[in-house]
Amino acid sequence: MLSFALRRTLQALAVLVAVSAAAFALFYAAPADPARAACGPRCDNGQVAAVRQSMGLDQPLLTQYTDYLAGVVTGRDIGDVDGSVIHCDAPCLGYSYRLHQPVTEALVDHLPVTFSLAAGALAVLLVLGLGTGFVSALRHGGRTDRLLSGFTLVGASVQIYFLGYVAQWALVYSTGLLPLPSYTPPAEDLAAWAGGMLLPWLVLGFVNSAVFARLSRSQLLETMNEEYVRTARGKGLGRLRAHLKYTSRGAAGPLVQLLGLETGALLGGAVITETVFGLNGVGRFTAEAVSGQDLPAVVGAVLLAACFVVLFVALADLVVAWLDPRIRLS
Amino acid sequence: MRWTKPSLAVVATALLASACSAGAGTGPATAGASAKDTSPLTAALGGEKESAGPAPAVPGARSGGTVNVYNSVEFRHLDPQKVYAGAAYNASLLWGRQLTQYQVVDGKAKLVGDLATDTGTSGDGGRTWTYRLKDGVAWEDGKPITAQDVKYGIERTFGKGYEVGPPYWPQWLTGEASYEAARTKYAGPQDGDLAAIETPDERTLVFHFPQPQADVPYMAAQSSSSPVRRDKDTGTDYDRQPFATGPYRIVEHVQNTRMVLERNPYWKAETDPIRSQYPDKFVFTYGKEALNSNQEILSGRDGGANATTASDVLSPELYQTADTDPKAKDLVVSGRQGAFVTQLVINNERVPDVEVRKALHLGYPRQQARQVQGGSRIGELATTLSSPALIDWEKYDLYPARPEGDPEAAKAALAKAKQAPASLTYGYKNTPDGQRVAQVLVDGFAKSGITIVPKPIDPKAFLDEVHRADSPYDLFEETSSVDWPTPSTLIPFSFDGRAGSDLNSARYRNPEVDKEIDRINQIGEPRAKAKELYALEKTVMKDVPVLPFAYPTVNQLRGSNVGGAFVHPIYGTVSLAWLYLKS
Amino acid sequence: MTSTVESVSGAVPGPGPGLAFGAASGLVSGPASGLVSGPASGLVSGPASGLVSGPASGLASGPASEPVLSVRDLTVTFADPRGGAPVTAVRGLSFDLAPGEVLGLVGESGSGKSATGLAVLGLHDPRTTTVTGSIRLNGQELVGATESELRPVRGGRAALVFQDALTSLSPFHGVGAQLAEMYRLHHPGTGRTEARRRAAAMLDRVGIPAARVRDFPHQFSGGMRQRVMIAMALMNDPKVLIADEPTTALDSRVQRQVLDLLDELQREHGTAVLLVSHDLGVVAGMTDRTLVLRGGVQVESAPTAELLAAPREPYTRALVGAALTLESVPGAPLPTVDDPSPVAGFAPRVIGQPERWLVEVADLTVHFPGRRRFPGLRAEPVRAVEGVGLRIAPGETLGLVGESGSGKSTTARVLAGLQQPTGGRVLYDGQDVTRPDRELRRRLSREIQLVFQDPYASLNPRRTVAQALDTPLRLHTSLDAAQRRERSAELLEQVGLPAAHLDRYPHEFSGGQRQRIGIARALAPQPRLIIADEPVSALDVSVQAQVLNLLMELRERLGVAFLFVSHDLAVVRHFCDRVAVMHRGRLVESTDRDRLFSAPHTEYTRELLAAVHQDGPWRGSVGSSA
Amino acid sequence: MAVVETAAGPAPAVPAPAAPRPLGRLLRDRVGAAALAVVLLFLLLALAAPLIAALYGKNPAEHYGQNTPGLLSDGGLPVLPNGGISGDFWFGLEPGLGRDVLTQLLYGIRTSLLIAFASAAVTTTLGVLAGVAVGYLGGITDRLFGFLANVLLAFPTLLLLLALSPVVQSRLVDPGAAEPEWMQFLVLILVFSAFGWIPLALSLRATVRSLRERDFVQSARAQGAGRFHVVVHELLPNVRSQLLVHATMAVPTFVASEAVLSFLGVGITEPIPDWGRMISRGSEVFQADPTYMVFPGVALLLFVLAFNLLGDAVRDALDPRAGR
Repeated sequence: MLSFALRRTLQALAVLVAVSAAAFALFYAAPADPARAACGPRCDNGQVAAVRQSMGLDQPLLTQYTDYLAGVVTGRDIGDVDGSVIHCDAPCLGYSYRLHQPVTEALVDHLPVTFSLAAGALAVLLVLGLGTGFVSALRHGGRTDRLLSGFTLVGASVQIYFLGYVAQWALVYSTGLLPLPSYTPPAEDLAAWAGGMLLPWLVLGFVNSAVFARLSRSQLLETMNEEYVRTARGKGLGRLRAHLKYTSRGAAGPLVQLLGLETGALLGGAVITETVFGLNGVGRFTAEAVSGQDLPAVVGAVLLAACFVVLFVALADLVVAWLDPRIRLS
Repeated sequence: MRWTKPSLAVVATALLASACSAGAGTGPATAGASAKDTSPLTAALGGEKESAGPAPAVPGARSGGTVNVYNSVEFRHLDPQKVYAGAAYNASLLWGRQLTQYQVVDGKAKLVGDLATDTGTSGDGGRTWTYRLKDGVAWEDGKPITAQDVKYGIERTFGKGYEVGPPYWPQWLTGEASYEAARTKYAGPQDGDLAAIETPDERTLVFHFPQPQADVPYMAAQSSSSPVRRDKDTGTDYDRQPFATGPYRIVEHVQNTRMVLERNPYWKAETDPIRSQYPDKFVFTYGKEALNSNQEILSGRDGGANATTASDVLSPELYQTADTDPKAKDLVVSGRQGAFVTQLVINNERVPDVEVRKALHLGYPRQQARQVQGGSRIGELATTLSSPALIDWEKYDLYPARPEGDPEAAKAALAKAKQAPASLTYGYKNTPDGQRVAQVLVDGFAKSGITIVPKPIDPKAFLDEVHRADSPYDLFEETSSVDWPTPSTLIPFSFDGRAGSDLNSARYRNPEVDKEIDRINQIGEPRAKAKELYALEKTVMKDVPVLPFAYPTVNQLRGSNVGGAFVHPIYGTVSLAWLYLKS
Repeated sequence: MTSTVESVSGAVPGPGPGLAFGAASGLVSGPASGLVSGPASGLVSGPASGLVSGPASGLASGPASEPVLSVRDLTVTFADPRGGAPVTAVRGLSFDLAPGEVLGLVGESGSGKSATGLAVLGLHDPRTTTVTGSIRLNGQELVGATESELRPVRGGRAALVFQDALTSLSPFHGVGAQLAEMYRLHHPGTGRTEARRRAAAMLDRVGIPAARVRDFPHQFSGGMRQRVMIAMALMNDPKVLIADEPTTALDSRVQRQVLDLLDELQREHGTAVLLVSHDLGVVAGMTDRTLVLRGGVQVESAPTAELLAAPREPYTRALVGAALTLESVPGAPLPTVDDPSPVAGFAPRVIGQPERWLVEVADLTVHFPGRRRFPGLRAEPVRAVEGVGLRIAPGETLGLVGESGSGKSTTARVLAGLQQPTGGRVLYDGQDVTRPDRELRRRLSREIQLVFQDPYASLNPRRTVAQALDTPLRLHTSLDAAQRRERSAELLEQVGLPAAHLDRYPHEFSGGQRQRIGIARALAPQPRLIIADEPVSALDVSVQAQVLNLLMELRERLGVAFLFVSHDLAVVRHFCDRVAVMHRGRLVESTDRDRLFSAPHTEYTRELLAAVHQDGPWRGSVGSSA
Repeated sequence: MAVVETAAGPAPAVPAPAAPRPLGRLLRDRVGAAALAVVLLFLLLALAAPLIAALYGKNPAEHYGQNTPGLLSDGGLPVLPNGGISGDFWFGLEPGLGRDVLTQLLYGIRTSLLIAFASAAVTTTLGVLAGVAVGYLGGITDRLFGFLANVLLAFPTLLLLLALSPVVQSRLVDPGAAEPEWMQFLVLILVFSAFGWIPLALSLRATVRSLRERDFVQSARAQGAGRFHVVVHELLPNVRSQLLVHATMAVPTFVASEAVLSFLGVGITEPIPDWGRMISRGSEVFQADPTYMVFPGVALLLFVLAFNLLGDAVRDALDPRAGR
């Protein structure tokens, strides 16, 4: 297990480094000149060159990249447009010349919204996804299964923005059943936080639960045919108890992996949901950065999102390994 | 107009902000505000009496409470010498003071002395301007504001990194035509003392200009003319938290997220003829989608009743509600967006035939173009180059055209042309709104026998593209504004044949006009100069170099508990410094 | 699987990337059982535990006593999930099981023997399966019983032992816990500690030390796992034990031990056992009475000894005759169901010392890279084959025998050119084949052909027989398309299939027919050596006989040499001229068939033979065929 | 394992009872047949769009609302209720430009399908090439590919699509230069293809990896068959159904992705009719004119749902063990 954990961690680190390099190369290949964008409208070529120098953009790409990586680990000083030097603490993901703020700082400001959204959506997703999956699998082939499968398929097919607007209109504006979607820090007012996030949670959770429900159903169905489940039933365990104790355990692996992936992806920001409900999370921050061609912010946000994915996928793998004595004890 | 930036890549002119967010104006709509044919600006400059505090009381106002200010994006700059956008000018009145400022009573603006005792006295035919600071004006730590502080602030405008602000002080004080040239003479505070401004004592500033300058009182009202105390100048950080002189001070600022203002105890009402200090606090919340904050304000839930926006306008999604629901209608605050004018610019080099330009003018489906963007609420159709917001402005219409376009008249004009172009290229910002307007123009001009080839342009590259000397577009839309409410920064910059295409985007060349500009620039008296410039404007418009489209309107929302809300006639957003809470 | 592109997984159909990470780990399959060697002693330690109950009366057969299990007119029908016609697995089956009796249920695949076992406990999926007739356990009717009625029966009065303990035990729970659960389910109110104690005692009884109670199934060897399975089944002292192929997956020595244990416990507890098996050898040693099933119908039922000695029905006779023993005449044609008493024999085989060996293997070593336990540490290689030397004369048949994991298949793969050896010399017709040039490679791929164990895996399901046979012809002959097809038809007829079947797909054939096609494919380029890796192990006894007959016939007709890899000593004895025995990657013994079976040199070979011999005349095998 | 038992598995007598062909099975599945019908209907509508438009007498380009007074209000909203649905405009009018919604929807199918089918074709091809090659070659290629896939899949898909579209576009077209319509399609197809092939490649890699060890492949290799033969004749036929299922499932994914990008403003531009852009516009006027968003929203839902159902049905028909 220890060796597995170690190898998995090293692998995750390697992926992260490669992701950072890819992101760096990809976005600095964009035609927009960050120096010109940062310098403002009235800069002549000389000034742009000066800005480019102060931003370090005149360095070879490789040097820029290694500086960047070093900054992530140790923090670094970055030249702003006007030549002043800003210290960017580790983990430094660069400096946004558009926002005049270290990217890390800007991202951290937006994280609470995204965390809240992800946490609630995951809860909805788990309850809904596992619930329908389990019931579907138990009632496999029957009317309930068909009904639930249809429900899930609609979830898998509906566009989140369409559902989001329709739900917002129906539940908030027309009837006032739910409060306006908004973010209040939970420390300030827990009820307002939960109320404001409820609709985004439900919508995002429902749409993403579809994949989860389908996977849990097929996993459970597959595991139900395992011989050890038959053995358990042969022991005299009831159907439900046998499935709860044995089937679910056997089906857990891929579900945990999917959950890890979903968690990582959601923490990277749900662009559409945040846009539809006007939540100022990491997703919207990134979308704005993309449209504002704020390259350092784009790279930082993409890296953060990738980090979450890699981290949680690796974590999920470790959990799966730990859950399985065949790996845990090897 | 969002306040992202005054985005014209222009050296001197006009705030010429191209509508950053969405073409001419997803903005504003007059919603009933009838077109006024005269300027709302009180022409006279205020004297010493008008410049004395306190500000005229807002009827019904009471003290206390917290006003919430929502906005989807944050002000781009807070450093007073970097601020260069109407909305930021307007909001910064809360914490910043300048030499002069506009006092607004009943929607009419009058320029009065702010830190200074009056709007300035000139001598030497406009080459010398003198200001005296009032007694009792102080920083947020109680120390008095000195002439040296004001001078230091103006010196900063020469510095590296301050290109984003207006270029006028450096140009005027050095007598150089370009900002770059001005900076070769003096490059900011680190170059030592700026000789062109004298500070004989702690209260007096004397500006010396190589050429006569008529517009100094207006420039003195710009944020660039705010004092900065040398020991509080934190460089880049000053852009985040400037040191306050106004009725409020910034106590907390999380970038792009939140900013909290509290009363500044050292601000004295009796020194300030412009601002009031009713609410206890202002809390700015950034990042919320405009539609959502608007909904919140309309519903009055979650603090929406005490809220307004800094510059987010009424979302198109809510037009219907605002029209049909009387309660909602009551919460809409509308007004002209400062001195902005939206025009369809013609590249006169590429379309040299005045008859073709006239045909375009006559065939222009203005009404459809406005309809597709929200109808009359986004602004009234324009006939002039200058905005009604300018001093002594009067309406004129040289070639009356039908708002929906007049294909017959256009065809007739086209027939007179020496050679009608096969097709015209229309460059537009590749946004949903831009795409739709392009469709309207293609469709509308086709009826007049004019083929429009629409070419989408990446929004970020739009201005660079259309202002490039060899730009391949015959037509494009531009929304721009003069820098202050006189015509001084209009014709002399944008229609001077000697100026580059970044300024003179219509590529208009008329030696007669150039000569007139040189003559008028020597006039040191503001109103006389304005009169001459209006006459010159009509000369220019005879050649139809651009097609005026609209004077854009701003519609913003205020919460039901917010009183004193109006759209600032000069800055074009809801004026925060006049707000109070009803209960 | 569409959803919006809101999450990574939502955007893309197919397995998400999470699974990709999982794939990288690749650890999920436990260690292959490898060489199974349970503690050979201490199992038969007498009635040590206090669990012994009931009369250890030995053979309590005879219909005189009240049957504990009584099955009447049992019919089991499966619905086809695709909506096709339902399949009747068992039809009108009736039998009784007396207390303490051991009844063998014997049949080939598809005979319905397993379905019968499952029906007793009502474990079929009620939605797809219809069970009619009557099953009475101690007088209680089980057909149509409700779940709550069945629950005390399952694991309480009747218990099951399945074939594969690895998949039948939950990999996620410790063996002690699984046993304890079995006890607590049927003794409500028992404390955890008490149940654990009983579980430990039971495990101790089947020879698993108490220290291993907390271990998980994958940490045990195959034989040990089967012991756990048996211990669990006996936890509640059931009246009836249903053992479904309990030893099929085990190597013969281990199989022997497990059967002994089962036998012993059965006597101890006096449990009635329904032993389901395809293997007459197993049934012969264990059972009092045997019931032969074919196609879901009872063929014959008689006391075991009687049935083996004098089968009444032709099918039974063929079955018994086809099953090879260590006493059958080597090289003789085998009786089959179609031809229960073959007459024509084969010519006696004479293989002299050749001028040049067809194959000469010396000091062959194959190592596989092992799994690294820690990043950076050197991995210990798996030594699959270690210093093996073999020789095959032209036309000779060499048998390669060993338990699973002995390296016999790896050795064969080296000869087939599918595996690069780590070291050693492999000569084919005097030429070194480990570094073949183009010419030699072509020659090897023509002259050496393969026949595989699993007839289902060895034919591409998406290619017709004609296409399968065409490939070697196209590669190694200069025939044109029409000629190739003609030749394919000949080949098919040569292996006893009508030429009309050329355009059929593999799934349209039975296992034995597919194996024939596989043989035809191997014959296509007219090879000099055929490497047959367990070619008959996956086949039912009667089919096995047919295929062996075919192979013997072809060998005689074509004079081709064979390397015959098998775990089945009886088959090897019947088919091979010489035999080489492998154990843990090393060659233990290599000699003439007769010498090996009459006078084995090494201890290991003797052990192997002993495991077979204990079955009396009935054959056994040295390893599992898996 | 149950050697003897598995050998018996389906052990069909010869000839096997004629199992219905996949298409037959698909049609017998009521839901699958319905889904297929809906998909075919959409295809038909897309193909026949000009014909239908001609019969109906409207086209997707004309600004009816702007050119005919009385249809739209000053603010551009349809004057008639329900988005201006009338005998002339069956699905109403587009707010603002006043185009006909029905023909916009019809032509929008063409946009969606063109991009989706092209992307599915490209990703399937790439996925097959990469997956089969990597799976068959194994070794270092395989490890490299695994690593590459992990890296690529760690990226947030939507953000990447968002950020990548402008980059790709600017690489292909100078800013400001005229962009031909086909270029927009090409950009989207390229962006989708850049990453869309990975999941298929991964799943094929796994399949091929297991197929590679199967005896029939070993047999072909031992008989001297070259890599080409093994890949084309032995491996590819065995992944055919996997491919078909993937392609069926990929189409709705790309339809949805295309709509999302258009919704976020980086997709297909005016005047090419596009559902995502319609929904985006619909969300702007949703409070005032909900009808306009409902049509493309529901159409897209139906379309994607039908394709997903079809994908499920195809999988079930090809491999009855999976899924249900």
